Amino acid sequence: MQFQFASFADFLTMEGHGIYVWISYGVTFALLAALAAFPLLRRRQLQRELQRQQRIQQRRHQAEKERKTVEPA
Amino acid sequence: MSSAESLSMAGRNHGGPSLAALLRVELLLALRKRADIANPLLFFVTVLALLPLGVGPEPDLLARLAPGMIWVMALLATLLSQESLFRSDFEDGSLEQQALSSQPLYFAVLIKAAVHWLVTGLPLALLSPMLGLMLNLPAAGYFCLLVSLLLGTASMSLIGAVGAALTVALRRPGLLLALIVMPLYVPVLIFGTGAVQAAIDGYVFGPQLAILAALLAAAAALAPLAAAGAIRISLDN
Amino acid sequence: MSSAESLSMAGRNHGGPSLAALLRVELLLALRKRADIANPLLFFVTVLALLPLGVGPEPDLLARLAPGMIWVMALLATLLSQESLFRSDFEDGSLEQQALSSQPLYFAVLIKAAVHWLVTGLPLALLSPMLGLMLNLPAAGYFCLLVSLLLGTASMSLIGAVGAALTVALRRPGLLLALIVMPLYVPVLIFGTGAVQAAIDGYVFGPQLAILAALLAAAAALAPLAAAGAIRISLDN
Amino acid sequence: MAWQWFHRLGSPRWFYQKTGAWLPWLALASVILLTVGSVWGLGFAPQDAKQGNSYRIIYIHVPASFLALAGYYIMAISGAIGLIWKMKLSFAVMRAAAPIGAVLTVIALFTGAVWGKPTWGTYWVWDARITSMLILLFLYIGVIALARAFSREQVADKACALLALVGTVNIPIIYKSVDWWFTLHQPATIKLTQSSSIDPSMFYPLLTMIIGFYCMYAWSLIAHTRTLVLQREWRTQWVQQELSGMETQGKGGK
Amino acid sequence: MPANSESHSLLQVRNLSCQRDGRRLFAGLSFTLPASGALQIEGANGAGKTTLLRTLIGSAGDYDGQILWDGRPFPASLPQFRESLLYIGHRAGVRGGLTPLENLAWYGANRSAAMQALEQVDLFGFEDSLCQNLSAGQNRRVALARLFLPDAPSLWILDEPLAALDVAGVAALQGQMAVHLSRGGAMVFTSHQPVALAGLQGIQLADFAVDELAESAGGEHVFG
Amino acid sequence: MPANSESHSLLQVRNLSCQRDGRRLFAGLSFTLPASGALQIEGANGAGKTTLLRTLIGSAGDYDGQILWDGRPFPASLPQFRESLLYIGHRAGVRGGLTPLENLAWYGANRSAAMQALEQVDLFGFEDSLCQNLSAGQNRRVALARLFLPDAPSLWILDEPLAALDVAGVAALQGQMAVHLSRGGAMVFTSHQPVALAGLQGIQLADFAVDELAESAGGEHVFG
Ligand code: HEM
Ligand SMILES: Nc1ncnc2c1ncn2[C@@H]1O[C@H](COP(=O)(O)OP(=O)(O)OP(=O)(O)O)[C@@H](O)[C@H]1O
Ligand SMILES: Nc1ncnc2c1ncn2[C@@H]1O[C@H](COP(=O)(O)OP(=O)(O)OP(=O)(O)O)[C@@H](O)[C@H]1O
Ligand SMILES: [Mg+2]
Ligand SMILES: [Mg+2]
Repeated sequence: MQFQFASFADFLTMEGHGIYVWISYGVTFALLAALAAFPLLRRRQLQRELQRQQRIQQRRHQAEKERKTVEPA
Repeated sequence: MSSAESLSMAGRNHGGPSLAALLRVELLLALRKRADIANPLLFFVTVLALLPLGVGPEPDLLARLAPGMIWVMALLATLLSQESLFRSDFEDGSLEQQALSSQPLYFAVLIKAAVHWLVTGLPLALLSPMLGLMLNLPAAGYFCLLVSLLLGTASMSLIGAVGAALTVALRRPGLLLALIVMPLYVPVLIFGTGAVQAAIDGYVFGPQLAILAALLAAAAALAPLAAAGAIRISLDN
Repeated sequence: MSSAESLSMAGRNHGGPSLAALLRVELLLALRKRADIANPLLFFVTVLALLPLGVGPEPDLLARLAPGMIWVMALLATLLSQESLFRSDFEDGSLEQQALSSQPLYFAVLIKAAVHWLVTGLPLALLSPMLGLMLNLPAAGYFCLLVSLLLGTASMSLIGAVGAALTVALRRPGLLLALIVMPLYVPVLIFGTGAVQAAIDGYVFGPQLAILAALLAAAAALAPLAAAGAIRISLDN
Repeated sequence: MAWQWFHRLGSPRWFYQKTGAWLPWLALASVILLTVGSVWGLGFAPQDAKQGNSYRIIYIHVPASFLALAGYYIMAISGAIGLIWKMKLSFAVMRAAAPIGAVLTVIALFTGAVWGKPTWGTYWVWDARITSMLILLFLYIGVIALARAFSREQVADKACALLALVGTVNIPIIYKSVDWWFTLHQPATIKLTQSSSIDPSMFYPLLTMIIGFYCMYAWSLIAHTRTLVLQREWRTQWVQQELSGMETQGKGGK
Repeated sequence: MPANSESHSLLQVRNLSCQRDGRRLFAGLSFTLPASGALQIEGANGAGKTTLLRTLIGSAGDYDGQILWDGRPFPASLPQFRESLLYIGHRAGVRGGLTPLENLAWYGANRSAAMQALEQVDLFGFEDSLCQNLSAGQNRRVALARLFLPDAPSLWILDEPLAALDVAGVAALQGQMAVHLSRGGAMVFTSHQPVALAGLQGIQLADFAVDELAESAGGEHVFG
Repeated sequence: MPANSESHSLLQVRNLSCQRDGRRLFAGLSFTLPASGALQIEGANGAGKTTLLRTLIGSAGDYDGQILWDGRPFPASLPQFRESLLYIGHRAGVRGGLTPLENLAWYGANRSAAMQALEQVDLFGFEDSLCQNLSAGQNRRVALARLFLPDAPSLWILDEPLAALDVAGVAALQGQMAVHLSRGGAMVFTSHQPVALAGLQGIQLADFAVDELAESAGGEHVFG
């Protein structure tokens, strides 16, 4: 097993086919990276959503309590 | 009044409609909404009439395109007319009543798809030779075009019912139904155009028509099942 | 929350929405229903992929069809996505509220059509070169295809709004909208494909594009007027 | 006893806590395998006699194509399990499999198209296999679009599972018909390289990449399922602890 | 405050008759609505209440007779009329894709006013849920929240505002109606439930019903 | 007539809790409905009445707890249950493209029975108009006419049957409800208006409301 290209420049051009090969690899790994990043980003988003929901719930709870205190009066 | 009379002979299960009543009602509604019948047909004709405007009027080119374009447009007309298959029933609650009745939904779906085919696919197929004429279809293709469309539109009505059932609960299904269903139409389209092309080229087209018939049989057995399941899913909303 | 905040800065006419609020709401709704944006696009791609299955895969044939088919399918995608343009507003009564407000309906329609173009026509046009590639469109046609579609889809969004307004009160408009509107699309289609064909054949295509632009200007001036009238008619039901 | 195990498997919480430990290992394996395979394939595998260096695209094209197909069956089977045994986790797996499969299909299509330019002189031909791959993409997109159209997750789950199942019935038919369609209209002028005749020196890097892609797929599927579990169970105490626990860690880091 | 109700009359209806598909629902209806006046249209199902209200707002054109706003007849006065109109019909004008807060903002309310109005219709805590995920009554409440906004228009036309509301909701709405009247506003509404409101006048549509057979025997309406 | 109501219980609900989008609306609801029993579900807007009814008919699957029909649990007993069920929801199951008579025929009624039922809901003269051309209340009446058919099923589940009805309509419906009970039928319904019915029991959904904050602090719901 040995490196198939004479130079690094050769490796990049691949006798004119470099552009196709590199674009393929580039796009593939970019898409795979996006797949990998998605769960992490989503997790952060979920955290923010949880905080928002907790705020809403607290408000609802508060409103409920106010209603209960107003009613007897 | 006489229609109401005849509807009621089917049975007295007040929990839901009987099968015979179902069929009569579907036909009645379809006939009452005659515009709904005409629309897919007119769409089919209009789009095919637009075609030469788009690709140019050369007769040879049109002749080569004719089977494929007629088939694709028949497919689109069938597909787009199915959006409303269950919609008004869903919105007025009668789909739910049907699901609650003791009749299996399977038959209800089968009847709906059959009536849809009667008022859409059948006229489409019958109209297709005329469009073949307009698009310069070679003489050898007419018979096969007609038969393949008769079989194919029936399969498509059945397959489309699954998509219609899946999207019925959505507020604005838009083109979603088309998206879901179009890939499933591919085999029908391929064997349909294949048969017509074979007929034009002078080959036997019996096998392709047989395959279309087999597809239809399979669709008639399975699609109503899937659609009934989809309706139950959609109703739990 | 911030969206609600920003919506409200526009004015305090409680009888109906202000124009700026209208635009923001339309955009907000469009973005919230992102699926609705993707659907016409996906429909466009899917139908164009079915086409070779119908007419056969020969590259030369497809190349000749490409401009016309891309245009016809863009037309269909625009058209079919417009069925819902006013529908949900009509059903929940907010269209009526808009008609009752002191803002002229003209602008409401203009805004709706503009947002529709932004989320449908614009992406369609931007995607068209890729489909040109798949259908073997000659290299000379790409630029003109893109520009003509940008102009043409905008006109079609405006013209289609009239049809959508006319059919909004119908329970099951089905393909009626398509029937009403398609003939009105014909000039746009003719000049659009004409321009692309001219570009492919190496002729000047500037004049056709200029005509498309003129059609767009006329549509922007007149179509909202007609649509506003149609809405008032539909509401009196 | 067996059923107990089965049901525990269906518990999202059990899944979440169990798989947390697997993720780093899968990630490590896929990074190593993909790096080694890529370097090997790009730089060290011998040049193809007929296609020159453009053939090196094979090392991503073939694994992506395999997984794109396999992914559909994974999606459909987990959907079926969800429908039959009413297993929540199974639906989550199905929903996670859809975008992953779609991305892999896009990769297969894209690399194939780019590969087509130097070998066939065109980016796209309506070849049977390519066309059926495109239809597979549409099937995936249909499932994703349907899922997004529903506002209620439970309904979306069942609807998507049903659609995926219907699609599975159709996939073989679609493949057969597309094959048949191509051969009818014109003889196959373009032949894909026979994989059976591939040289070992080209085959081993390919194998490495295939295994790497499988690891990557497993990692993605698990990770996506985990976020879906969090999203769906966020009302439960353990998820809220999980989420806020992460947050305090994040704050501590700053 | 209206010393002379004739001169301060906001809405005047003279000898109105409405049709549906050529069938006359009622005829000879006349009334005058002064500022601070409240009018309840009563009638059985199908009597034509909804049709009447939609005629009053200028959305149904199939009528005979005269409608005047501020002394000027329809349709010339429609634009001014609509400036001071707030109409809520069977279809409430609530967009399912927006939250209650956004819905009110769409009607031009600013955030704090909208929040207060939502609180008054007991939707506090739901202001950020999409309306399509609310119950039938909650959706109705979102529409009615417009009545609680600070600078609501002066004429309210409401079609069955109490429908789908629970007991507390009915009470809150009646309270707000009283407030509106006390501010000098006016209203016309329909309801099958009794409404407790001081100074409320009623119109029985049944009193203006048309006897179709008698009519077609008499020649009056033959060319209508 | 039911000597021992426990043994004759048609519908039993044990410890039921219903969810919407994962939010629990109520919990711990239990009741028994004997033959000849009538149960009114009460609660504010958004309390979960509609959700409860749709759970009872087996259309909403997102619940915990047990529902038994004739002593056998759901979902095994659903088919038998549905044989004796008559459900009318917010969406009434009236097809706009059919006439009232045809609508009833669709539900299996013969012509004379349907005519009689339509007469009882005061739709005489409208039996051959398309339902889409009827008013809101008239459409509701078409749906309710099913209750007046001679061999109506034994369990009625009605979601706000009184909504949109005028006073006479409400009275007629209450009369028919009493008749149904006297025949040994049972019913569950919701209504925001008071219903006059002998032997009517009520359930306040508010009594079973769930305190969300308290719940997410306690761990009970972890595996739900
Ligand atoms: C958009 C274009 C393309 C698509 C969608 C595509 C799709 C596929 C698929 C689905 C497979 C897996 C087949 C299987 O599992 O049996 C595959 C394998 C393969 N493709 Fe492509 N391909 C494309 C273009 C190309 C091109 C241009 C070449 C090279 C000239 C190529 C060479 C190969 C090879 C060598 C294999 C492995 C063969 C085997 O294992 O059976 N592909 N491709
Ligand atoms: N489609 C939906 N999606 C999500 N949540 C919903 C949906 N419909 C209702 N909800 C929620 O469920 C709760 C109960 O709704 P339900 O319709 O059962 O109330 P209800 O008691 O029938 O009220 P009403 O008296 O207004 O009819 C409401 O708080 C609402 O927010
Ligand atoms: N879309 C329509 N087309 C034709 N006729 C209609 C239409 N809508 C209603 N009608 C008829 O007009 C009459 C009055 O209807 P309208 O809706 O005004 O009644 P309403 O008094 O509001 O009744 P409800 O109390 O039931 O709401 C009805 O008898 C009905 O038959
Ligand atoms: Mg009314
Ligand atoms: Mg309710």
